[in-house]
Amino acid sequence: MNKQNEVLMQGNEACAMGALSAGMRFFAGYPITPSTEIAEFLSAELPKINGTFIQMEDEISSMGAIIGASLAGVKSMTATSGPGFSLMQENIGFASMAEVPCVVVNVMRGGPSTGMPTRPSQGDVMQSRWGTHGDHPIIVLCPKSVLECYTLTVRAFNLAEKYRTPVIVLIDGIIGHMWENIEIPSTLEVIDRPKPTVPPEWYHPYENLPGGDIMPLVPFGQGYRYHVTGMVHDMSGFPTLVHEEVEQCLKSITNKIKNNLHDIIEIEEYLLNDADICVVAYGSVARSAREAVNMAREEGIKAGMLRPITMWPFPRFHLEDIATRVRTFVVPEMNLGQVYGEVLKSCSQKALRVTRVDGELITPDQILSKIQEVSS
Amino acid sequence: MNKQNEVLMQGNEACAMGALSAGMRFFAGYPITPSTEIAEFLSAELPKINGTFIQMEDEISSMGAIIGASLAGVKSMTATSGPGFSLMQENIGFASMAEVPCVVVNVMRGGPSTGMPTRPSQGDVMQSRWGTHGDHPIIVLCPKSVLECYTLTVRAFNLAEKYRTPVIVLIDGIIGHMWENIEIPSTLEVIDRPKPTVPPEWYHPYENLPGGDIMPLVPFGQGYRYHVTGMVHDMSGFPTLVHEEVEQCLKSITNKIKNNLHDIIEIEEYLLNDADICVVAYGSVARSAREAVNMAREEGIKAGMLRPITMWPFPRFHLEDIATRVRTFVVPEMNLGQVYGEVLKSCSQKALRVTRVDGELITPDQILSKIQEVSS
Amino acid sequence: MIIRSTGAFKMNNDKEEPIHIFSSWCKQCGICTAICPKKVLEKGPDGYPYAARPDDCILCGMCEAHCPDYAITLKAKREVKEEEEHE
Amino acid sequence: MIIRSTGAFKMNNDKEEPIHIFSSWCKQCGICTAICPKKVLEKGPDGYPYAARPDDCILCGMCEAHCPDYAITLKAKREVKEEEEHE
Amino acid sequence: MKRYHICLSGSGGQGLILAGVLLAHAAVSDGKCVTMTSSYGPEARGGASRSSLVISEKPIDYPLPCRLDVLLTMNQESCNRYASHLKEDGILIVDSTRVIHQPPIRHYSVPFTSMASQAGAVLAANVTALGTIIGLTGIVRPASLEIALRARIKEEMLPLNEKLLKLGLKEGRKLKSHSNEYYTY
Amino acid sequence: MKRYHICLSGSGGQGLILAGVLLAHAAVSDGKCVTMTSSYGPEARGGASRSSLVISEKPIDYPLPCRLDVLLTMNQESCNRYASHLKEDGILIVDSTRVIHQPPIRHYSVPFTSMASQAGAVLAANVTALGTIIGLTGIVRPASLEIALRARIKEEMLPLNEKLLKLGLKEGRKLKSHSNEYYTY
Amino acid sequence: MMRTTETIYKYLRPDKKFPHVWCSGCGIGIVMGALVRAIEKTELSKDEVVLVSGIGCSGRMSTYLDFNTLHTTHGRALTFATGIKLANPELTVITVMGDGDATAIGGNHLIHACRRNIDITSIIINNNIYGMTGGQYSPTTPMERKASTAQYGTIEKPFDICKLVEACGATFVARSTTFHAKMLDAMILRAINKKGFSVVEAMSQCPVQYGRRNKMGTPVDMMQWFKDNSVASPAFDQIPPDEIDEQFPVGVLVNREEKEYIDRYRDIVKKAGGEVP
Amino acid sequence: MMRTTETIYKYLRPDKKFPHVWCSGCGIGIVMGALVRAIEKTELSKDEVVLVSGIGCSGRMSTYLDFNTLHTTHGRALTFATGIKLANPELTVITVMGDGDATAIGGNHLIHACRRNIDITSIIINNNIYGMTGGQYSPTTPMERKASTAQYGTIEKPFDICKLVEACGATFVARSTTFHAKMLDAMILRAINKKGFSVVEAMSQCPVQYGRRNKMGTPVDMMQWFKDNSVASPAFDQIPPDEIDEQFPVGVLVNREEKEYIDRYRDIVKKAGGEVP
Ligand SMILES: Cc1ncc(C[n+]2csc(CCOP(=O)(O)OP(=O)(O)O)c2C)c(N)n1
Ligand SMILES: Cc1ncc(C[n+]2csc(CCOP(=O)(O)OP(=O)(O)O)c2C)c(N)n1
Ligand code: SF4
Ligand code: SF4
Ligand code: SF4
Ligand code: SF4
Ligand code: SF4
Ligand code: SF4
Ligand SMILES: [Mg+2]
Ligand SMILES: [Mg+2]
Repeated sequence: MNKQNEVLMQGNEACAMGALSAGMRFFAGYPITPSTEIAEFLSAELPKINGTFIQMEDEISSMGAIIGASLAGVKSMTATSGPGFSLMQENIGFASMAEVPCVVVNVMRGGPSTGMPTRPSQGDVMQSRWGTHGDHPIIVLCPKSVLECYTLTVRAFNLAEKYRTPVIVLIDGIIGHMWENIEIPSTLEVIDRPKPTVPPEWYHPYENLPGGDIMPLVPFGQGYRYHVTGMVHDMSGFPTLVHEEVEQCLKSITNKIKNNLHDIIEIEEYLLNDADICVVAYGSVARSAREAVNMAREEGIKAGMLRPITMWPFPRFHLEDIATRVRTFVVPEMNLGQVYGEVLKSCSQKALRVTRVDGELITPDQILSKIQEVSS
Repeated sequence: MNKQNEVLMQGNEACAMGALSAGMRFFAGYPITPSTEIAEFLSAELPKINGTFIQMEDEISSMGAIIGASLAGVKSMTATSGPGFSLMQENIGFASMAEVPCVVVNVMRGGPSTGMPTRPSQGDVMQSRWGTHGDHPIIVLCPKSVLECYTLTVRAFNLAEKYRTPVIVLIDGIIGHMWENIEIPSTLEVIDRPKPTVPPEWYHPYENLPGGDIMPLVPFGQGYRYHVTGMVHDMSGFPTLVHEEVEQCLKSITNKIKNNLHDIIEIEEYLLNDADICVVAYGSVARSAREAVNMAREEGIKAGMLRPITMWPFPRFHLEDIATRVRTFVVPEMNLGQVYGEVLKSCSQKALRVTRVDGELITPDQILSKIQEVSS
Repeated sequence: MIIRSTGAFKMNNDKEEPIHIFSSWCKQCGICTAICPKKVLEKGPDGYPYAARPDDCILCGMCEAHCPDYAITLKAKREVKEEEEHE
Repeated sequence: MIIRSTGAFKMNNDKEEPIHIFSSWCKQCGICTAICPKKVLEKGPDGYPYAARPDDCILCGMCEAHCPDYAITLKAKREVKEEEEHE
Repeated sequence: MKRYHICLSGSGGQGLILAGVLLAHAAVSDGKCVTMTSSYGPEARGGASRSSLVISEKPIDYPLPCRLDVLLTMNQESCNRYASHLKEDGILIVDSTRVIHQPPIRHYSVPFTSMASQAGAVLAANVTALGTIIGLTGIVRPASLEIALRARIKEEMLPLNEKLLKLGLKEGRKLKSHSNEYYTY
Repeated sequence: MKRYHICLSGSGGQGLILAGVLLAHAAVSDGKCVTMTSSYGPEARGGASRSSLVISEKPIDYPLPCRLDVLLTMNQESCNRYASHLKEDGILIVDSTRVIHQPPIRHYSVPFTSMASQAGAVLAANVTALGTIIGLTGIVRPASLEIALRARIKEEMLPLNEKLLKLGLKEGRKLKSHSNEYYTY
Repeated sequence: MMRTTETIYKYLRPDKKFPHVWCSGCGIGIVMGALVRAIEKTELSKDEVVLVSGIGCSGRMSTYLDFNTLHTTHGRALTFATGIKLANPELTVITVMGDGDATAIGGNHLIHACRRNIDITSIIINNNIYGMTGGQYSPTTPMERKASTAQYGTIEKPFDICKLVEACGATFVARSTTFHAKMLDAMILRAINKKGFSVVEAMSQCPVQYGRRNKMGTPVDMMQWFKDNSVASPAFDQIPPDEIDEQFPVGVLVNREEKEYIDRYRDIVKKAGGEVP
Repeated sequence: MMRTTETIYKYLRPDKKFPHVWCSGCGIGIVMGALVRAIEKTELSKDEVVLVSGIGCSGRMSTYLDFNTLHTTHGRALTFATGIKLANPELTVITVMGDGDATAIGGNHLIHACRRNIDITSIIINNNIYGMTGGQYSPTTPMERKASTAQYGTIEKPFDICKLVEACGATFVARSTTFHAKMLDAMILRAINKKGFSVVEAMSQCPVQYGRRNKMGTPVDMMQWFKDNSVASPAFDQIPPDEIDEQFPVGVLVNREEKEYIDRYRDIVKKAGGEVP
């Protein structure tokens, strides 16, 4: 096996490098274990390419600043962990509502509260979907390797720009702090903010275009003056309480995600064709799960794995499809069963969970024994 | 019908009065529509009984202050709406983790973000469960009337003290701002903080007592000196990373809720005995739903209603039980289908939703037509 | 420009009125009548201000600068004093 | 009290040493040796400080007050000067 | 008694929420069940304002009025907007001081604002209108409304309000007894 | 090559994370797949510190070492704690400067800290130990570790580190060739 | 000569409904007028101006003016503004915040923006109350005043906004009132022209939620109070402290030279070997 | 005579592991010693004292001392403390915060606690860095210093904590350093005894995350720097401004009389007809 172009990199560093490759030129953040390396790396690198790094007074302001920077036309990002992610929720909701592209990295540590700062977890999966008030769209991606820290961060920026929405990269602490060989992809699709095809007089930043296309967001200062608010707004961006406009506003921000599931949802299927038992796992745990599946196969158990790479929107239709074929789902997670709950929605009675919250990665053995248990 | 002891009251006011009856003597808050009447009312009333009202600089500090007050032995509360609720999430997680009783009222308005401040909604149901990072326990109660604003606030304090946990009272804007006749219950159970049976030397604030009893929380200053932290802690309250202690800490905070579902979960069942169709509704919408059920019955459709009064922990077992009997669930909500998702977990394929997000209450007609649709 | 689109307010009024009150926007707050140093403006019977003593107007611009609703326009023929700079 | 429970440190040492270093807690930071106005303390070969010139000690308490790890105890026979008050 | 659906509408500052509370309070004194909701625009003040009541002998589930039994409109906008919400035999009452363009359906037209301002309390036009509503419909007992006034109106404003309530009541009764004459289109 | 499970353990400040990174870097230069995770206590400094590597020809799923092929323990605590994690034929290497109570199983005992401090760079004990590990096991090519050093060590510290790497390497090779003699219990 | 009202109309959004939402006699409209006149004098094009507001009555201003406008979350205007300015330093970034917005929930961002000395102009409309939510006391409500959450009078010592921002490092600080509308233009203009973080406190009447509750009379009475109690800045310093009752200084209170944040960041870019445009 | 170390031992938690987690030579231990000595002099019982800390190396202090202790979320110590003090004014409430804790994420709570003048004593351990998270710059890191997020040197003007809290209304403000350990006791003691909101800035060395990166030598060197650059407060005011380089005043900087918040609240209770105990 030739790995001549491979380099050793830490997950957090790969995430930061991915962001730079995606064209990110504005980072605002506040230090927090175990995400701090991202900020530290970018504080050194961004000035070299005339990008901006700023350490803000807290996470609320970090989130505000990246939204502002994005409105000014610069791809922007912040990185944090649980406590900071909780503080960012109000402004994440703003970005959702005002349809401002940006990327938020949450390197998950043991929660709740201050929890276990130096220990990894996957405890913020549900929060990444529901952390802010009100119904809102969100895209969440979950890397399982250092390479994916890189590639999914690039994808996060692409989806953010394409769908004008905040995108969360949810890295578990193991992956964020892990060092691994990666080959930086030599070609990568990078989506930049499209330009509007209409002149300023005709531009409505929140207009629904025919065919479900999303109106490009024109940076401030380029002649397209408009209003941006976190209030329910009409297609010009102005607050409204007119019923039709309200419905239109609230539904179109979620529909743009719902109508593009095929483009947004990415999954990994492993040995699922003939499987009786489907392990649903993500992030670092998916690595244990693959190993467990292999071990089970060696024992003659027909196990397979589904890995949501896109965590939200949840690949529910894939699951429903698989549910018609497999006997049982096994859902190992480093939390008390968050994705397990989601799996239940597709197959209320046939899922089992494997949970672990002591800050250690679930082992292949743990998953294997559950597989053995259900297969017998 | 004699209603001589009835008085007219607004939902928010009833909530505040309930809090006073429950013995709440400390309120910290920051104004926000549509919850502000609670603060305004209490700012006038608390001084009269030597209770404390303080308007803090924001919602983060309001939440911090009520946790502090509770640790000092005073029943405490804050009230807010979506944007403020988002900001409180980090400290709500702290209260969960440190097992500090307190009550948080969220009078829901249209979201996400600033949304529609003067319009009601039920958009924060999932957030009330998952808004903070990490797995944590939470109890959430949902009143459907002005009377319940009163009684469920009392119950919220009782559950908070009994289970040493933050309890959320989730009021939809319609109920919070509605005026209705209520008869203030002349007797009401009020649970005060129990005293420890052990002397200070033997006191471990986070010890699991035999039989699942919860160690009483002794107010600061009463001779039981101990440590309180948001970090994962041992039974004395000190941070720990010892595997067994970590598991014990994280599981016991959730188990105390999970093992007491019978006590915590309260539901209203309406005409469910022979029902084919079960409407699941809560808050103001449950009132429309009852009317719709009545209308359906008049048409000969066997409809019934389940109302989660305790929203979280979700009455999943009740639902699973009903699922074995009814043909379909209809879930009307003033959001895009949050409780609907929860219902799916118990009955993946047979639920339908009715949603409305324009800031208006779902009408009985809307629900009825869905009932008619599924019954034909 | 809004002024044209509403149609309610013509810039070139024939009648030589130095002070025009755009009553659709006026909220009858009374600030202009109080602030005019020359007592040019008075509250009319309909509650809206009007120029009771137009000839006294020195075109100081105080009424315009203080109307919270931009409902007053001076149609100056003379120079209006430039705003003083404050330190 | 911790001192008793660890057992590593006896308060009434027979040897008349005015300055006791509790080496289990000492992190060898060197602050005490530097701050002693009388150069009583020195870093020993094991890295821990020791009283090289115990007789010079004026019991000023500077070493105690500045040890970040509470690893120094003065076993005073004489009065220690009361802390000055600072304004 | 049947179930009454009532809407009191106008603009912010006209005291329509207070009027709703007073009416609801009186209904409770009468031993009725009542729900009252209110609505206002994004503007804290100035925009449209409305209180909506359901009064019934029996507990009320759905708390909003549907087809209205009684509609009070105290400005033009609310009249234009809500007149069509009336039941077929619903009663529309307009404040003729504020509603210049009278609606094209049967209605009672009373200059509440002028009446109140003549009595020296323009802000009490709401209570005047309440009086008329009660006089016309008898939804609540006048004595109950007086109890409500005493419970919810500042002491110093009470005499004037009571006076205007009476005035409105008288007007209402008069209208009722001559209803065919007084209806305007 | 088979899959190697390695753990470098000791206390914060001994450079065990850096050692892990260097070893991982070298493995990547050798064309291997590698994962390295680290662990430290709540204390930013001072507490236990550990880096754990898996080195393999094939892509690595589960990224943590299970039974260890190689365990380096640079203080007493880590030696006590992890010695039992070794494979049956796993290699245990202890820093005899720091590990006073030698473990009761076959192991190699080398005074890395003294060696490094004699060479004037006590902080480079980690690199000395790496040298010995490589000398003993050949997990990575020595040249690859030199590449790693050059990529990740500050210029001014490079010569000393290179020197100590060689020293450790020599020691390792010596131990290997005489393994039966040098093993201690 | 500036045609005041005609100038303002040029900057009003053609697609918004007027009159604006503010109550009759509210001072916010006067401040908005002053802001527009100041911007007119800068000769900036509308496209070059970004107006960022928080939430509150004051925050509504961003809806009405024809710039690049952003209505943020409550208290966070300066954080969004910081992102905008850093991402595109060519833009002129102005924030409008209420007293609650700027000094209650947003207090931390205010003091840090001052400290960083980033080239943003902040107009704080101080009406001593939370207007939008119905008259709760704010960190600038004077002692013993009534508010909907202080029915027995406030007991919290108010901030002096200008002193606060001065202590935190703002390089230009000025105060004016709605009575001094033309001075307000001048202050805002100078603030915009100042390179660095500048604050203009615009004292403004809220007759509905503050004045009424505190028996301060009509909007005119409240403006008269501003007139009676304001003292031009240099003269103010001559008043013996024990004679200061409710008086307050107006005019430029601080104007110091200090390297601006973005300029300092450019130095970092140079050090790092990046290219500064 | 106070037996310094023996006194400290009396206050250490019997069930915690020592030595504590702080690095060799870290100043936080010295500050903790000073705090204990000050409390010993107050003659308060351990039960009467509540120690509230934030998150950071400094925040770890609450774990070690045998009081009622509370380790809050990052930056929020004062909010919890406010709740405790108001709910039970009999308790002596002391907060310990790091410079980041108190002035970065917690800046807003600090300025509002000052403004309210609530009877809490705040010890801010200023080591000019975020120690716990590995040496990122804080709002008090001096210009041009290195930090893990400022590898080209910081460009943000630092807060002078004492000036900031003075401007916000703290009624007692003092500064000392780990070099002036005994003065630190005295300052903390006076702060505790002061009725009202009091702040003691304890300048402390972080040799590991700040000193090392900035070539400031050993812990001893860093303390020597404190010695060399500190000037007793009254003397400091005599130094001509242009001669001030890195010097800073130590001692009591502000001590003013003002009615305390809880006393004011008691007035409200009386007005409302409630009974004050
Ligand atoms: C997080 C959050 N908390 C509270 C509110 C409610 N709120 C809206 S405006 C406002 C205060 C307004 O006061 P101020 O900033 O002084 O502006 P004004 O209305 O007086 O101009 C408040 C508390 C909110 N929108 N968001
Ligand atoms: C909300 C949140 N953001 C960030 C962190 C991470 N964090 C922990 S301590 C700290 C800063 C510590 O600096 P300081 O307050 O100066 O204390 P020191 O460690 O220097 O004593 C940070 C940023 C956190 N725990 N919570
Ligand atoms: S311009 Fe001056 S004098 Fe003329 S009406 Fe206006 S305020 Fe009066
Ligand atoms: S100042 Fe303007 S709004 Fe007020 S009365 Fe005069 S014209 Fe009308
Ligand atoms: S008491 Fe004073 S003189 Fe004696 S050893 Fe300690 S510092 Fe030196
Ligand atoms: S000051 Fe304390 S920790 Fe430091 S060397 Fe001296 S005794 Fe040891
Ligand atoms: S409430 Fe006050 S601040 Fe708000 S618009 Fe009305 S007068 Fe102005
Ligand atoms: S990192 Fe700094 S502040 Fe933290 S314990 Fe070490 S020396 Fe002290
Ligand atoms: Mg205000
Ligand atoms: Mg610090």
